Parts: sequence; C-alpha cells; structure tokens
Amino acid sequence: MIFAFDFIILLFLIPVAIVALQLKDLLAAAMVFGIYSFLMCLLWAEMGAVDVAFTEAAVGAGVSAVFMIATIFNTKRNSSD
Amino acid sequence: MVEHAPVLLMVVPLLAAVFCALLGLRWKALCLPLTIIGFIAALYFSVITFLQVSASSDHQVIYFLGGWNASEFPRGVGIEYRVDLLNGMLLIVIAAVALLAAIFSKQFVSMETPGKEPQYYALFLLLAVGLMGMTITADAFNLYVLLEVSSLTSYALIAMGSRRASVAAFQYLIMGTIGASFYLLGVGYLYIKTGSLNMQGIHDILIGEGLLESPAVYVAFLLIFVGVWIKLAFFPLSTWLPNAYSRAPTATGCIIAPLMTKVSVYIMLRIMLTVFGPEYVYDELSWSGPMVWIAVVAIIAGSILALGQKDLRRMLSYLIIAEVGYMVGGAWLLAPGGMARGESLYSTATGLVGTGYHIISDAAMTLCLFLAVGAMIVKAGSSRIEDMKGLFRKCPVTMACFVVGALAMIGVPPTCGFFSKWYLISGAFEAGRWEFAAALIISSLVNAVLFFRIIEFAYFGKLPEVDDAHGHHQRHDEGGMEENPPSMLVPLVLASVALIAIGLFNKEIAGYLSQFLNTVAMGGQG
Amino acid sequence: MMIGLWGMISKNNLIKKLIGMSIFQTAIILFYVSVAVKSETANIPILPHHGHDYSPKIALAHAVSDDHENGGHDDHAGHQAHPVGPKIPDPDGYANPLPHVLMLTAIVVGVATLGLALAITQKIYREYGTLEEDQLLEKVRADDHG
Amino acid sequence: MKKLAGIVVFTVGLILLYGVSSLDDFPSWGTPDSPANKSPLSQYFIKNTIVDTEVPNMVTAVLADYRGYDTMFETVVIFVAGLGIFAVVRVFEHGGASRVVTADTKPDIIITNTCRLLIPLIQLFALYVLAHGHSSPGGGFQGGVIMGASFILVALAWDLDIALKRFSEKQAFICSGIGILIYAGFGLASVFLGEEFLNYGIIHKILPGVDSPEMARYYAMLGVEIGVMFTVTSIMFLIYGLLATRGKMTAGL
Repeated sequence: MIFAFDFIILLFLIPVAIVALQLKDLLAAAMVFGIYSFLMCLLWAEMGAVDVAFTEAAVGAGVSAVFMIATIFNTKRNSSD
Repeated sequence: MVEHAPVLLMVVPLLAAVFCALLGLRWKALCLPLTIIGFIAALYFSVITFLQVSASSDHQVIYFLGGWNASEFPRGVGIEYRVDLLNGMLLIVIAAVALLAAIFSKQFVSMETPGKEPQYYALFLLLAVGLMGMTITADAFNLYVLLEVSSLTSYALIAMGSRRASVAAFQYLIMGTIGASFYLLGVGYLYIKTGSLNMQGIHDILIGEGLLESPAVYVAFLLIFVGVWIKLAFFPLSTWLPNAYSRAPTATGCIIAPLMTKVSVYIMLRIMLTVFGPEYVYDELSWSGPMVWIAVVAIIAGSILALGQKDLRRMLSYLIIAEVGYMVGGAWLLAPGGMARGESLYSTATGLVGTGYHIISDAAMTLCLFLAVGAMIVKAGSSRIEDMKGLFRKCPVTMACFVVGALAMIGVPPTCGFFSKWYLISGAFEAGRWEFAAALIISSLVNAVLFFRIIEFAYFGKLPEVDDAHGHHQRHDEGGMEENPPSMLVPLVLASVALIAIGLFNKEIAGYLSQFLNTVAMGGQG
Repeated sequence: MMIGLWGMISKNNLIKKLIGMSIFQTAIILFYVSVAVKSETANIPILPHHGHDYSPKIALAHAVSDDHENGGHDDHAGHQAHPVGPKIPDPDGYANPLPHVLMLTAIVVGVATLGLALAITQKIYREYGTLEEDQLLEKVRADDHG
Repeated sequence: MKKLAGIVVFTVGLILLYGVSSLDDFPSWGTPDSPANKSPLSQYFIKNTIVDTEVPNMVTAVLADYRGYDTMFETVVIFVAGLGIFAVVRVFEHGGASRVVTADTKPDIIITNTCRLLIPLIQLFALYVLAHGHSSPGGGFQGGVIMGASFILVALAWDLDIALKRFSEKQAFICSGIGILIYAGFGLASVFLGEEFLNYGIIHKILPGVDSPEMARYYAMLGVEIGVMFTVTSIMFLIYGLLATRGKMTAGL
C-alpha cells in the first residue's frame, strides 16, 4: 500500500521475468520462475491481498515449481532458446 | 424440486462424474450406465427448465445460487443463473447431443483408451457440465471458471488420443489459455469501470452511467471478443481447430466438435446482447461492416481449405470453421444506427434469428456427421476419403444417416440446414449485405461438391479386394452387409431424425427466437 | 504481462512456453489485485478479532441505517480503519475483497492448467523425443506424409 | 514467426495502454473512489460479511459463501486436472521399453530425519490454516496445497513408493471425489431443505447446536473448506506422482 515499495518490487519483477524466459537451462529457468512467483507474492502481500499472496506462495513458488522440475527431470534439461 | 431444475441440471451430471471416477476404480462396467443416467437426468431437467421459461410471463427464469437474490441484496452479490428462450433451447441441445455421443462412444472408449474408461467418462460428463454452465450462467467471472472447466476437460480428452493428438492438444491448450486470459483481462477492465460482475448489472451500469464512450470499456470489449474468437475458432484465429478436432479420439470428436464452438458462439451472442447490449454493439461501434467481411473471408477460406482435404474428419473440421463464419456474420449483420433510428431489434434482426437457429441446427448437423464418419471409419479402417469405397453396400443405415447430415449441411429443404440458412440469407438481404449472402450460397455449393464426391465414392466405388490394416477382419463377399452395432446406430439414427425434426419445427423455433430477441430489445428486466 | 505473452508465442521450447503462460496469468492477477488496492487508508480485508461483546443484531440495525447514506464516508476516511466492537466496518478502511476472491480462483485454475500442460508435454516427449517446437512440427509433418 | 509474435505483442500492449491511458476515464492507482471500489457490491461485502456469516475474513466469506458456486467449480477444475493428467500420462505396462528413471542414491540420513521432524509440523500447520481460515488468511485451498506438499516432501526425501504406501493412488482418487461430494452435498442439503442451492443458512435446521442461519453459514463454510482440502491435497499429490514418474507411479524422483 506504499506506492514506492510496490514500484521497487515491480522493478525487480520485470528483469526476473525476462531472465526466466531467456535462460537456456530449463532447470535454472524453473528456479527463476520460482523467484518470480515469490516476488509476485511479496507484491500482493504488500498490496493487502494476503489470501492471494498466501495461495501464490504455496502454489506458485512451491508446488508448480516442483511440478516443473519433475517434468524437466523426466524430459530434457536444456533448451534451444 | 421443479424450481431447482436450473441448478439440478448441472449438479446431477457433476455428481455422476464424481461417482463415475470413484466407482469406476472398482467396477468399470458401471461407468457408461452412470454417464447415460447423468445425461438423461440433465435432459429431463433442461426440458423442465425450458417449459418453465416458455410458461413464464417475461420468458426467463432466474435462479440465485446461495439465495443471494437481487430483491434483498445488491445485484451480483451472489451468482445468478438466467435462462431465456435461446439458452433454454441450447441446454436441451447440449444435453441431448452429449447423451447421444455418450451412447455412441461405447465401442470406441475401450478401443482407443484402454484401461482409462472411468476417467474418460468422468471427463466427458464434466465437459458437458462446463458447457451447460457456460450457457446458463449470468455472471462474467463464473463464465470464466466454467470455460476453464470445459477447456481443461477438452484438452485432456483430446490428448488421450494418438501420438499426434498430444501435439494438437498442446497447441489447443496454448491458444485456449491465451483466449481465456484475454477474456479474464477484459472482464477485469469492465470490472474496474463498472464494479459489477453480473452481466445484467454491468449492462445497467454501462447504460446508466453513460460509460459507452469510455476507452477502457472499448478495450474490454476488444479483449473479451478476441478471447472468445480464439475459443470459437473465428477465421484468422482458427489454426488450432482442424488439428485438435481431427486428431482427437473418435468419441471425443463427437462431443467437442458439435458443442464447443456452438457454445462459444452463444457466449459471443450473450456478451453482445446482455453485457454490452445491442445499443453499444451495433450503434456505438461501427464494426458491422468489417466484421461481416471477415466472416465472408472465414466462410470462403473454410470451404476452400475443406476442398483440399483428403481426410474426412479434417474436411469436416474445416467446414466447422466456415459454419462459425456463418454464425458470427449473422450476428453482426445488423446495420449500425438501427437502434438510434428507433427500429426495434425484433423487427430487423432476421440475421440474429438465423444465428440462433444455426447454433442449434449446426450442433445437430455436426453431431450427425461426426457420428456417421466415426461409424464409417470403423468400417473402412481409415479416415481417407478414397477408402470409403463401397460403404453403401456394407452399411446402408450408416450411410443413409450420413446422406441426411450431408443434405442438411448443403441446405436441402426438409432438413434444418435449409431453414437456418434461409434466415441468415434473408437477414443478409434485409441488411443489404449481398456479399454475405453470396458467400453463403458459394459455401453451400462447395459443400454440395464435397459431399457428393464422398457419396459417389461410397456408392459407386468398388470395395477393395484385399482388406487393409485389419487382417483379422472377416471379409464377406461384395454384396455382404456388415452393419454397425446398435450402440452406434441408435444415436446416429436419432441424430438424423433430429435434423429433420428441427427443420420441420422451424416455425416454432424461429418464433421462440424472435420472442427472445423481443425480450432483449425490451431490456431484459428482472 | 507482455513478456509472458511474448514468451508464449515466440518461444520454441514447450516448457518455456508454459513459463510464459504462467507469467502472463500472474500478470493478469496482478492487474486485478491492483484494482482492489486503496492506497491511503485501507487495511487487509480481515476484520479485527472481536470478543464476546459483539452482537450481530446491533450490527444489523446499523447496516440498515447505513445503507441509506452511502457515500457519506469520504470526509473521515481512514479514521475508522480499526473499528472495535459492534461497529459496521468502514468500506474505505478495507481493501476490496472481491478481486481477491476472483484471483484465488484464477490461481487455482492457473495451476491446474499448468499441471495438465506439463502432463501433455511429457506425453509429447515420450512420443517424439523432443520439446523444441520446430523439430516437433517437422516430425509431425513426417508422420502425416509417411 | 518471431517477428509476427513481436508485432502481436506490441499491438496488444498498445491496446492495453490505450485502455488505461486517459486519466479522467481510468481510475488512478489505489484510489478508494474507483468504480470498482465504490460499487455497492464491494461495499456490501465489506459491511455485511460479519453480519451475514460471522466470518471476519471477508475473502473467505465471499469465496465460500457469496460466490461459493465459483469455488465449487474451482474444486472441480482441480479434480479435472487430476483426472486429466491421469488420463494423459498414466501408463499401465510394467517395465517396458522406455528408460526407467530412478534416483539411485539412498535416502540421506540428514534429510530424512529433518523431514521426520518437519512433516508433522507441516501437516499440523495445514490443518491450522484450514481451520483458522475464517479469521486469518488461509482456507481449504491453501491448507490442501500445504498438506499435499507434505506428502510430496515424503516422496522427495525418501521415495515415491514409500509415500504411496502411506497414501496410495486409489486412496487419493477416493479422497478427491469425497471432497467434491462434501461440497455438492452441502449444496444439495440446502436444496432438500427447501432453499436455493448452496444457501447454507437453512442448514441450521439440521445441524445440532446451531441456532441461527449465520452460525450455520459459518459452519457450513468450514465444512465446504474441508471438502476443498480433501480434493486439493489428494490431487496435488497425485499430480506430483504422475509427473515425476512419467505416469508409472513407481520409483522415480
């Protein structure tokens, strides 16, 4: 609810999102995606949406990263772009 | 119990799906009966709902879930169901199509997805639940949730198929998610401007507060429509459809192809008429010119691409794209400025009647054709058009139904295809859009060429001497009949009877539809 | 948001596409959440805990009278951020709960879609042995002709 | 393709910016006066949740009661995902030609002992999140995810087989189905008692010890959240198991 704080987190978010998409190593990309989710969750908690942030922390940063890693483990780790 | 019919028609198949998944773990044979019972119950409740709607004075039935009714609480506190004449009919169609497709699927499920029958039937039921929910709900966000229920089930049902099906399903998933996200974003823009999620509530606020010129509302409209167009495979956004539909397991194709696009077209109509209202859609935006042209391009492109196909199901999928063009074009036929000139929607919107009619008849036609093609593929051993040789002698009933479906698609009088096209074409004349009428006629001619080619192959072509692919398959002599089992024939025959019945009752259906438009024109108070 | 959409359309690797999809969805959720923010005054949408002195009946009476005078809170916004006891919560004192609810549902839908998409990805890998879209399309085309 | 994607993305971005650009049309960030925040809906929720349902956490109340129907289908979405993933990737043949991936190291003693310590706490926390969701952030979904994560942790620290011994595939399916049945059961109970679907208020007639519709709503919400938790817990675990083992449900990560 403090605009400056939101803005700082938002500034962090954008490069993290780009990095998550640009990394060639999928495992690392999944981890960076976890960081992205966590930052997003921080942003929401700060914006007053505690329930949403809680869910995102459990789902985005936790479970979906695990799912992604499980899939990467069973397929291929590197990507062409 | 009767007043709860609108919700029971959703909940009973839902429970059937859960029981299907649970009991199916132990007794696989229970799944199909459970599915059929679920759909029969849904059909029963939807007929009751429709009777209620047509009996009520303002031709709609409103059901407030959780009892948060609009008389005591602000509208939109709870979620609301609103059944009117058009979606009442559509509910019956969905339940009936799903029932027939479920009966038909008996042979295929154990063949194409061995060991997963309980999951298959549960997903099948949930797909129908999602589609019925999309049709019936009057809440913009609830629509998104149900859209995702039906799309997730259809991704899964398609991906269960052969190896190519999974790639098609993935493409469909990406496109579908983009579409749904756009829709969600559009609803977000609307919400920020109006503060309501109820469709009627949004409409009242838009009109009441004069938000029609707001750029945010314009962007919301754009986003929602692009999202819906992706879902309904409107021409430039339709690349996912032929792959997904033609690669899907046969039984899946039989339910997804008739229903998915038609329900999306209905969603488009609902958003046009209920959320934004005809005043906005036709008067404020002057999109009607370009939209009809895009529809014309869609129809022509769909037909031409269908001409080039060698695979029967792929050909039908391209025809669906053309049919979607019919419906979208019909919906946009109204000339801009009509509302302002004080013409009522009722008197000018033959195109809209045609669209509504075509949703229903196209669902029936596509069902009939996909069922027939499914049955033919079993007999011919492949889905290539050349392999259909001699099928008339082998299974005359199947082929007779196929011919009925083909005639309906072409638009030959006693079938429903003729009447819906009739309304669309006369709507085009009324609006002075000759290009749309011409496109309809050209596409009918192309359909005629396509289907007569197949019928010719099947009727005059000689059976190949050596049986391909199925060595174990007992070969009879040239004139021998090998009709399909009754579980396939019964739904097929019912579907083709329905085609003719929908055609014969055209007066009643068109009457209901103009009645519905009349209600919309009056503002749909409730 | 645009980053996600870009990733979804232009990336070659299927898993990259899915990451793009998730980013797109979370960005939409961010949009909704920011709709709900009331920057100066608002608290999280959870009422402070109350003891036994709270009586719904009194509150109900307040609610009825309050409904008739909407919009009267603008002047003293923020003063009632922490109502104690039998007091009707001040609408300006709390963030709008409705978008939060919608977004909870959207997150759930998002994770369900992601899971299903990953499953389909695994199936594709099992069948074709690759996750790069161009190679995949080539193999599919080879299938079609052969 | 890449250029096309760039153009599409750029156009969509411009359209979105056009929507938010004009200052007098689009409400500025964080204002309490935006139409969405000033609308009777939002105000009604903030003022009346405590009156109608006795639940201090508005989000939970709106989620499970006012828009309970959405939440029911949210649970169905999760259920669909579980079923769908099962249907797509599950393979039944044992052995087979494809390479079986196994984590070839033995469970590490430090990890297993830490997990032994942590998992009961995590599960307890999950239950707390569920039960306390009425007055603090949390609820059935979050609780379910945490509970599911605790089972996933068992599978990660030891082995999927060991986790499956505690919570088998069939049990997971049954639990997920039961979750939806609980939810729909609450809805149908109110139908049978003569009110609309999911109108929990009426349940106070059959719940012992509850005398007002408000408290009935309170308890029914708890019940519904328990249903959600059942489904989410089991489906999360199931999805993990299926994804980690390519649908074989044995060995694997």
